[in-house]
Amino acid sequence: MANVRFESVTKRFGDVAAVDAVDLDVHDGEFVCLLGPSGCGKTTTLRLIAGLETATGGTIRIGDQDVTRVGPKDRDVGMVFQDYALYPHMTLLENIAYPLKVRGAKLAARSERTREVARNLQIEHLLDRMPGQISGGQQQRTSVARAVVHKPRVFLFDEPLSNLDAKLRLEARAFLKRLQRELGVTAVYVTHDQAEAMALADRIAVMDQGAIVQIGPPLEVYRAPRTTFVADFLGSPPMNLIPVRLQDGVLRNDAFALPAPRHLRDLGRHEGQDLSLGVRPEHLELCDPGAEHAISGETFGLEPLGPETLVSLDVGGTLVVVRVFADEPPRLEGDAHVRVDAEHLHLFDGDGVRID
Amino acid sequence: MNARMAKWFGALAVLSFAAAPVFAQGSLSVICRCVEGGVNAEMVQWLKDDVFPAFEAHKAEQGETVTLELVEFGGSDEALQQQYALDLSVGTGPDVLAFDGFWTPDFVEAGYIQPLDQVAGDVVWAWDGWDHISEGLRELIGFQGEVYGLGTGTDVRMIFYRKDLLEEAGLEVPWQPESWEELLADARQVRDALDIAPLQLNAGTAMGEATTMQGWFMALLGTGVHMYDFDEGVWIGEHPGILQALELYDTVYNEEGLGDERMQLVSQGRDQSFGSFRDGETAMLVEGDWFWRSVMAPGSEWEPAAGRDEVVGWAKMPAVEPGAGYAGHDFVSISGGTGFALNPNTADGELAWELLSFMFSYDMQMAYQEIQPRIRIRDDVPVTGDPEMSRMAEELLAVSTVRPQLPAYARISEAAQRMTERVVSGEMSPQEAMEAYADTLESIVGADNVVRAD
Amino acid sequence: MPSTHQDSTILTRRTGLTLLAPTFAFIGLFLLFPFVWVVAISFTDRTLLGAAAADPQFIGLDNFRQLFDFDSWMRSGEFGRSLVLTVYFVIASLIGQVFLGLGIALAFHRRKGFLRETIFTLVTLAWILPEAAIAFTWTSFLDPNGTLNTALGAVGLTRPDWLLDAPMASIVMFNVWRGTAFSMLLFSAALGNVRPSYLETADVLGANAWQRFRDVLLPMIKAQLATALILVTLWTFNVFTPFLLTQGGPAFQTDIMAIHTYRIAFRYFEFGQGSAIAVIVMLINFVLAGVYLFALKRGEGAR
Amino acid sequence: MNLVRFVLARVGFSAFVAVIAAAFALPLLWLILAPFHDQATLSVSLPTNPTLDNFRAVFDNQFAVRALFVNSMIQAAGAMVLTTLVATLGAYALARIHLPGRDVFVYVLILFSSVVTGSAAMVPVFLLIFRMGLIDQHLGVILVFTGGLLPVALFIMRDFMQSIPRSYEESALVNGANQWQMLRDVVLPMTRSGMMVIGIWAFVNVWGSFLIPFILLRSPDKMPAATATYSFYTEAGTPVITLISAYALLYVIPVLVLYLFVNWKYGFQFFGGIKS
Repeated sequence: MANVRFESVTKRFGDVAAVDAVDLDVHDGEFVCLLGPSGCGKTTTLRLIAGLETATGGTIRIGDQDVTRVGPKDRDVGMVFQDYALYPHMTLLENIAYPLKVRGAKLAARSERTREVARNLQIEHLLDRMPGQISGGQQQRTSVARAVVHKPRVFLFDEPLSNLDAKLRLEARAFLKRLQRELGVTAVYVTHDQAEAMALADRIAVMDQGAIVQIGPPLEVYRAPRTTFVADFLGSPPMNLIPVRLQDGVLRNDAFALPAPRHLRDLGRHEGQDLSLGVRPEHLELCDPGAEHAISGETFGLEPLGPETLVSLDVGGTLVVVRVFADEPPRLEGDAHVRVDAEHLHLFDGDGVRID
Repeated sequence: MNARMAKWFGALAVLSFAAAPVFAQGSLSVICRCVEGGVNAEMVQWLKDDVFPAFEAHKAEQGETVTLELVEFGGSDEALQQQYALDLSVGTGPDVLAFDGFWTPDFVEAGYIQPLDQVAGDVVWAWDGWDHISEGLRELIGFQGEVYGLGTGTDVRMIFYRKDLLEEAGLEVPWQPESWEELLADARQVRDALDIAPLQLNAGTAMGEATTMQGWFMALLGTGVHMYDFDEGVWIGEHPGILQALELYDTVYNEEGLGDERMQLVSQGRDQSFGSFRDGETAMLVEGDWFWRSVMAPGSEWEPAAGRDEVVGWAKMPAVEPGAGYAGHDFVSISGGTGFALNPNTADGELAWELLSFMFSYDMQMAYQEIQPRIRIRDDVPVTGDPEMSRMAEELLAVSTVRPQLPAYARISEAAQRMTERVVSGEMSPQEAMEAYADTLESIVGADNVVRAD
Repeated sequence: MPSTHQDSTILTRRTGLTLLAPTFAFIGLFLLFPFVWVVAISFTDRTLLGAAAADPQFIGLDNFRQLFDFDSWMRSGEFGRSLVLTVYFVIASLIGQVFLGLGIALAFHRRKGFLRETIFTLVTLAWILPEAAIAFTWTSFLDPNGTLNTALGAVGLTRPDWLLDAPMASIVMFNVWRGTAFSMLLFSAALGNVRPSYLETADVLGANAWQRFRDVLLPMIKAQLATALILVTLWTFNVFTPFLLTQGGPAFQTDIMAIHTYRIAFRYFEFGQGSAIAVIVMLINFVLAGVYLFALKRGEGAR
Repeated sequence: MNLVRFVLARVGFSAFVAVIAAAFALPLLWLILAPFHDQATLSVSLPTNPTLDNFRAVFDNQFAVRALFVNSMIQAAGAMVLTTLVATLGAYALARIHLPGRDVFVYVLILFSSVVTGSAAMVPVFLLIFRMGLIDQHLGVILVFTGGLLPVALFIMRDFMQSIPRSYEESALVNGANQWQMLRDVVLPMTRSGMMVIGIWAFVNVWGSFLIPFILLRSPDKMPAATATYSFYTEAGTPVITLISAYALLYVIPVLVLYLFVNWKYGFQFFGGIKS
């Protein structure tokens, strides 16, 4: 086991910086998810750790070793690829044992270790099959088996669940989580699925345009997103972001006026500015028209999801989603009204940066 | 003796062999376009069964060991010529080369081959065989008075005809037309009587030199003209004779349907003309004696079903009219010849000459004659076993002439073939075809070396 | 996204160059050297035989000037005529091969089984069987009493003497027969990569077969179409096999460029002139390949 | 209405298939029948009294037999192995490392090769092989063929290479393989079907070729089958049909066998359909 450390690492493709001066510290035994939309640099970051890309600048360390210029084969990492990359001409046994083989392990030792890992992953009965003869879920496990078989210092996952259907994905997610806890390995996991990241990670690093926008434990990032980008990316449905203007301590908009939350110390500096008001759908509550600080909007749509219903309202041209926890969807027509506690309000400045 | 010892002894043997005095042994290689059981198989038989053992024995009597090797070449003539050129240009190749006479000038000018006496020394002229080779035939493989090799034999050309068909059409057999007029009239008679295109006079580029020799020359010489003016040293580009010869083609193939142009134009046409003659669809075919002795030889693929000797006769090719032929002859023919040349890069020129002259000794030539009777260059070697062949030699060699042995000949020959093709296919009139021919000649040898009818 | 990883570390530059070393060695020795020689020799009167073999002279552009001698170059057997014939031959073969290849690939798109195997095998065999054997069987096929005419006669059509009356059609037919396999395999592979959902979408939208081809399949195989056009053009320009059927005749009606060059280089042994032709043919091919690629790039830009 | 269209489509398809099958099979008829005739002609007919004499006569020609079963085999197999090997390695490198102008590079090579394999380059090729001391050796022939076939082989092979997802190789590297292990264990096995296509293509090209062996070889016991067919010609350069047809049939059999084997084992097909 080892930690992974990025010091101002940059990777350029031509004029484009896919990873731009990133600092990152993955602790020993920690599970870190790199989360972001496609093209944000998360996969490149992962490949930089694997050694599949060479950094244009900065230093990468695994454990005590500076691996910036070290080739992938000498980094002693394990990686699960998005398409699994199981060699179609080898049996599962040969596939899983391959890392041992190239490290010169004897056949008997190889076979024993492979069986052990396969047993652990419940694919032992498939070892004589070819990759084309097994299901997607089994392929995924085989791929994981191959990544762990030689006990690498770091695990890397490149969207390993994206090729599975929804049900399998949940299963595999739970499985991965358990596996990681059991093995206690350092893991870096790339995904664009925020739920996956929330579920698995010890810490989430949200990336945008080659930079890490925010890194922290899942709930911390969820609760206090540093930017509108993070706010928008985490949570499903995402945080509502409504344009407002701060005037005399009041947040104004064509549709409503709310008193600015008092606990934000830096608010004074933003007097008279256009801001974004953020509120998560679960923190909005349907209320009577007359309620204090109620926000009114026209009902736009209802999405009953079983235990909850998503209600969307058109508030002065902005769509606001409300999560209503009730078995029975509310009956709504025409105008509806919602209220929110001040403590659950987030404010972001003109650049989308959180105001604390 | 175990295997290892055998190896040692083998090595020792090789060493002692290599250390032996040079005069006591030698090796020579001969190449020909011949393959055992394939093309020119008779030549292989002759060389391997007669010449090589006899020569080796002959040298053994003198206390010398000579190893002879035959390189059997399986490709086409052009390919062999090209391989020689490549080999000789870098100074290698077999010692004795089967050689076509008309290649000589080009090879000499390129500096690839040298006269016999330069390769082997004056010993060449001490050979008694020269007495039996006529002045004209000595230069079968020669150029500008120098001799580069010896010809295995020569040939003559004539009209072969089907006795049965001619008789059926009411012509008298044996048949011998005395002029073109008569030839055409008789052909018309056969055409009308049997409803076939009776006459084939080779044309076109598809059959290559066969067109020049069996077709173009046979027509052209009948008008009294040659391709080359030997007195002035110029090529004849335009001439009434050329026009007349082209008009003969035009008459035969286009105007009167006396010949089937297909056989002259398509790539396997010569085969078809053989087949057509065999099957009685062609009555008169201008070919060389080779057609008689080899193509239609009894038992071969192209022999008419009723038997060659039963239904095939031959007639001399007439001039336009008696006395109008080349050199004032009544009839015309042309002769070529292949033979063997010495490779100047040989390690032992004298030995190579010894082998060459041995091949052309009376005994060896007689041995060859038994395998394949034909017209040999030695006047003391008769055409045995085939009276018709003897008669051809006797009657036609007298009126026969040879091709110009000049460097540009091969290309000009091709231009002549092309000229006939243009007329036969109807692409050009005889006049246009002749003009185009003269243009080509000029581009090959330069305008100064071509006569045109201003 | 992987496409942006041009400088991937899969292969280090060093390993890459090591892998390429044999390729470079072969290219340098057996392609570049002869090529440069050919270009150089096209400016001389080099022959294999005769005086010019012993002492070739630099003659500048004379070889080229002679080829483009506009007084005589359109005569049968001359360079200009050969060029015209070659253009016919290439265009007709190209249309034949590419269309037939595409047709077969389309007909068997997403079909499997015995029928497909049989057709693909037959077409491929026509491509790979040695030409020395093929030439004879085709001569027989085209014979006035050959299989083709027998078949035509059976359905009541005329029975032409192919090699005499329609030699160009004959060699085009032959070349299409011989070369269709390449286009067929190419398009078949390309079509195999088209996701079924695209076609299904078109079906749902009610497209007919032609629209489906034009709007869905064609855009997806455009790059392969360009490849086929370039390679088939190039190969057809240089194909020599028809020689075995017609030797360029009758009356030079099939004197296409490769046969023409062969005659000059082999029958006449005029290497200077033969090289000049080779250089011109290469320039033509170069321009054609450029045009195709340019058209392809533009087509992509417009998309 | 739909049924009519369906039936028409079926009929159209069947007619198309029948015509294609006939067009591609009929020309081969002579090749199959003629060798068994006692008196072969260019026309096609069932032999009335089938005979194997022609084959017997062909086998009597030692030169031709050796040419076919030894020399052609050595040269074709040699060039096949060498071309496939060099092209596979080269194409892989071209597909995976970034060389400026590599696409144009391959096209230019193909243009070169079309000039060089033509007759005009005969002399330089001869001189080159002569200087290398390889005249009259199988190796010389194999080398020259490899050089000539390489560009197109590279071109086709590159397509196969590009069709392999990079993740296979990347996973090999991450798994600890060095570049050569990756090549041996992952890349080569995965491009096997491509190598087969290139291999067959190279084999048949050499198998059928006349010119190059012809200018580079001298001894009759090294000449390949394409040159040996000329030994079944008469002195005048006309073919002896009976023997030629028998030899031609023998001549195509190895190619046929090779193709059927590879097609059955790996499938004879291109990958993504080579893009420019």
